[in-house]
Amino acid sequence: MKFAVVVFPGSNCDRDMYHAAKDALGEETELVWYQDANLDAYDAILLPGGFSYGDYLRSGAIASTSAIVTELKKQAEKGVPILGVCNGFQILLESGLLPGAMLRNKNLKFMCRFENLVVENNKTMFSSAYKKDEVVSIPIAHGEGNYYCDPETLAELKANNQIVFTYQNNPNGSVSDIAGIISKEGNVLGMMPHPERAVEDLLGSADGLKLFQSMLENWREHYVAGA
Amino acid sequence: MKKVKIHITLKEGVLDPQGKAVQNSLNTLGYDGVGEVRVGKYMELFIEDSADIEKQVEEMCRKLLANPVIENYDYTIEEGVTQ
Amino acid sequence: MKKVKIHITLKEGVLDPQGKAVQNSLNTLGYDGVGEVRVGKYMELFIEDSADIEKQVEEMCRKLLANPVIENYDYTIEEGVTQ
Amino acid sequence: MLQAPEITPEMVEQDKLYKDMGLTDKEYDMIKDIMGRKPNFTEIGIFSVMWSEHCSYKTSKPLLSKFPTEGPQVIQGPGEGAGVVDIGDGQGVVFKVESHNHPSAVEPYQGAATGVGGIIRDVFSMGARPIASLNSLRFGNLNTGRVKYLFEEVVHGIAGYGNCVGVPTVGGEVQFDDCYEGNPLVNAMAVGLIDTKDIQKGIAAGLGNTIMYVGSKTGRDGIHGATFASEDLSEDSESKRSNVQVGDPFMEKLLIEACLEVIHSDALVGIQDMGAAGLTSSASEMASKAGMGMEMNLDSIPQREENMTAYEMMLSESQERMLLCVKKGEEQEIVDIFKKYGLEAVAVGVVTDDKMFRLVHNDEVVADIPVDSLAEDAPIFYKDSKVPAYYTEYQAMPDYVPAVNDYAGALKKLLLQPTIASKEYVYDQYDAMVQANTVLSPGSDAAVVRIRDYDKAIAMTTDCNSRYIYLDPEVGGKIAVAEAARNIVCSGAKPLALTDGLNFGNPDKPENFWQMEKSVEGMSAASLKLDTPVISGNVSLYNESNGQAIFPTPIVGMVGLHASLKDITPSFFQQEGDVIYLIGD
Ligand SMILES: Nc1ncnc2c1ncn2[C@@H]1O[C@H](COP(=O)(O)OP(=O)(O)O)[C@@H](O)[C@H]1O
Repeated sequence: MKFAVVVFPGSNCDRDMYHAAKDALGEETELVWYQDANLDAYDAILLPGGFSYGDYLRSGAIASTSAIVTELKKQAEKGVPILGVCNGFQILLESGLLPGAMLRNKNLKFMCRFENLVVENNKTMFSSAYKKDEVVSIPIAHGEGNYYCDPETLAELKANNQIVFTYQNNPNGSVSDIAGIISKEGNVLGMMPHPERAVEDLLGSADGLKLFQSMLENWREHYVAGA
Repeated sequence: MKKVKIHITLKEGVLDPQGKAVQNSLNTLGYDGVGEVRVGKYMELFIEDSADIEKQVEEMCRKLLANPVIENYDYTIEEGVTQ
Repeated sequence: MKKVKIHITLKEGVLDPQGKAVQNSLNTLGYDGVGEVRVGKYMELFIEDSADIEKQVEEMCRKLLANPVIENYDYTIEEGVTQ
Repeated sequence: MLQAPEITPEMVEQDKLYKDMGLTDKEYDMIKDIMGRKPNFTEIGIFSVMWSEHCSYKTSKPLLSKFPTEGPQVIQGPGEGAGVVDIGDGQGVVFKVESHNHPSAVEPYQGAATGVGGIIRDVFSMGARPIASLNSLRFGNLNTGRVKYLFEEVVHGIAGYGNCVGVPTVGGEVQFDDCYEGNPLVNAMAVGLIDTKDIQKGIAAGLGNTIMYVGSKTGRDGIHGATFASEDLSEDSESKRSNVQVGDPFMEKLLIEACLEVIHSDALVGIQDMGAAGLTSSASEMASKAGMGMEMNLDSIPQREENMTAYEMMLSESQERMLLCVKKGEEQEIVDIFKKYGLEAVAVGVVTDDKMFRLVHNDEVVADIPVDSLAEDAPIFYKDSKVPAYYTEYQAMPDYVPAVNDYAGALKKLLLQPTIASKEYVYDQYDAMVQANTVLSPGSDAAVVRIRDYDKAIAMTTDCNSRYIYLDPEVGGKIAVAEAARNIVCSGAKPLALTDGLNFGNPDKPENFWQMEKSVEGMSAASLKLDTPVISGNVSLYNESNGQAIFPTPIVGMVGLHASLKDITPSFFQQEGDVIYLIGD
């Protein structure tokens, strides 16, 4: 399986994401500079965390106006799996690939720590290696992770089972404890916690690895004959 | 050259943690009369005059400067003097 | 009840990385006419009317809302309707 | 606005304008001798910053020479942007500490943020990827609004900058004491990893080579002397202006990535960041180190504001700027690398062989100074030293042994002290995990960051108990080094070397100078004994408010090496039933 990690000016978890896919999962992975706007050659696209454009104006806002977003939309329509983590999630929201918006954490502070997440939906291509309601430990590191959407959108997210991860102890004020949501079509996942930081026991948790494994297994089932 | 003044505010119904924090601080400082506080953004931009300047500004707000999911915007276009 | 509108802007000479990023982004989007952009804050606060309201607002700005070392502020006090 | 040239060299002399820039009559005379004429306003400004304590260490040099700086593990000792120690496999660890006390007292968020930015630039300008940062903070007691504000905003500023540039903030310390109320201390340390073959130097070598400028444009940031130039500004316009330096971590992040790419280009000869005294210090030091001269055309300097004078450009402390020396004819290669990151590299000067530092502005030579006199000829002062009365008095006192009856109560009381209490409030705001190498985050004795692809890790810590140092600077200095080493050892690593941040009061007071002298002696003795040479450091003097000096606060930043990942030991209990030992007495 071939992964692309899209690097924006100011991305800073790009290498972490690269190592998670390449070393921990063991699949082919490339860093793709945001101006090299063709993503046809990849089986999955990873949008890493960080501070694209310094998080100026609103997190992810300026990145969402770059040409590669048009390309992302094209790939999303084709059904290519797209994972946005932290700033990557914010870019997905700002570009309209996922519904809702991010507000500042309710205590107005940046927070970095391990959090327990609950797997609400394990029937997605990103979460099938988890058990339903499994509690996993994955770190957060954000200042604007307070997910907001209006009540109609929330009802829709719930009705369609689009909420994939929730916080066990909501740290930032997110609506309905939301930590990660998926698109209606099921191939675009955005989440604030960093699974790529939780792929080795040495660093405190390997619970995030299953997310990458889910992607790999689902890709094999769909695309590799006889797998 | 025109000077555009843009106000971006959170929509009603969207929680404003920053406004809440400012309100609390002001109350703590003894300004008991202060009620609701809302914090938004204020931008000034200098832009060359053109026939469709209003349309341009409107577009910029919609495409980039404000996020319609959570924010409202309004603007005024004035005669600008470069600083 | 009065409604106070406060504008907080960076002083002249102070680097505004945010304004610079917004300007670049607008230029990249094709709005070539956009020159300098400065980003500041805009606050609305509701406050009970009193004889020294102006003095109070002035004080709040100086003590808390703006950082006088790098920011300027100005405000208007209007008749307020609670939302 | 009054242009610098309107202030004649005669006025500089007669009105003693150099005094407001911090130069003494004697120094002015020395400069006149060096120049063989009266220096003009721009020239005297350049001397004033290069001969300041910050750039020349004129007061602290005699003390710094006491530090042991050598050892088989030392690849680069004091003198370059940061020191380097060997960690095997052709790799080195680069580190240094830097203070930003005075800027943080004025504007705590930006002061702290730009402190972090500056020390990170010191590390990547050596060619190293910054892999961790730490900090050491001192504030007054948390019972006034001002102190709380300073504390919150400093932490917020460190987080704001460090999180954005993607360098994990993995450790530090915070101490609260009344002596810091008017003069908080903000020291930041950055640690980088380098393949030793890639180590860069800040030199401008090769006759005819091109000097290039990259990064943020130059504004009037940090020019306090600029009060001259703006004397005739009306009060109103004055209050609308500010010279406070603001950091742009996004720009810094682009610079990190671009510079780490540029160091692999054969076109690059030397690179240095523009720290304190910006263009002046980077340019003159690069030329002087190479035994060359330099001519710069100030019209080409990217400027953020209009009508900047030569004086203002040369003294500006605008952040996120780098100066490069590039092989003549190969400039385009450098331009292209920066362009990818949206940055512009601009040619601003050439290397000459006459050892002069020559500046041209609007087709006129505005400064022409023997370059070595700036970088090397600053006078050295041997200050008077005197044992303070308090010390003699305390030494004569019998030891005080507190009587504790209620152990649980006493413990709780201790834990309530902000200095001792958990610092989670602080480090929760720092991204300690970005780069995905942090094995031990803040909360353990030393932070541990593994070296990817190798079975090894490095440990780091900052320490200094300034109360001990106040009570007995020599013993306190030893304790600071020993505490740092213990933290490293407890994490399972072998201490390698240290960096120091010497924060003291006014050295013109003999009692203060004595504190400096003694603590440096104590630190030197301990680092010699523990084989942890001093490979870099920083000096911040005049930390006083209302004539009252802070406690002497020489901060120790130490780095150690884990020979294997298996050696890493956290400082918390692991399992129920494990046995607890108490070692030592
Ligand atoms: N300013 C700070 N930044 C980051 N981490 C900090 C800071 N202050 C304290 N810490 C972390 O909190 C923990 C406890 O610090 P401290 O109370 O100084 O402990 P000790 O005295 O055992 O070194 C350490 O892991 C330290 O790195």
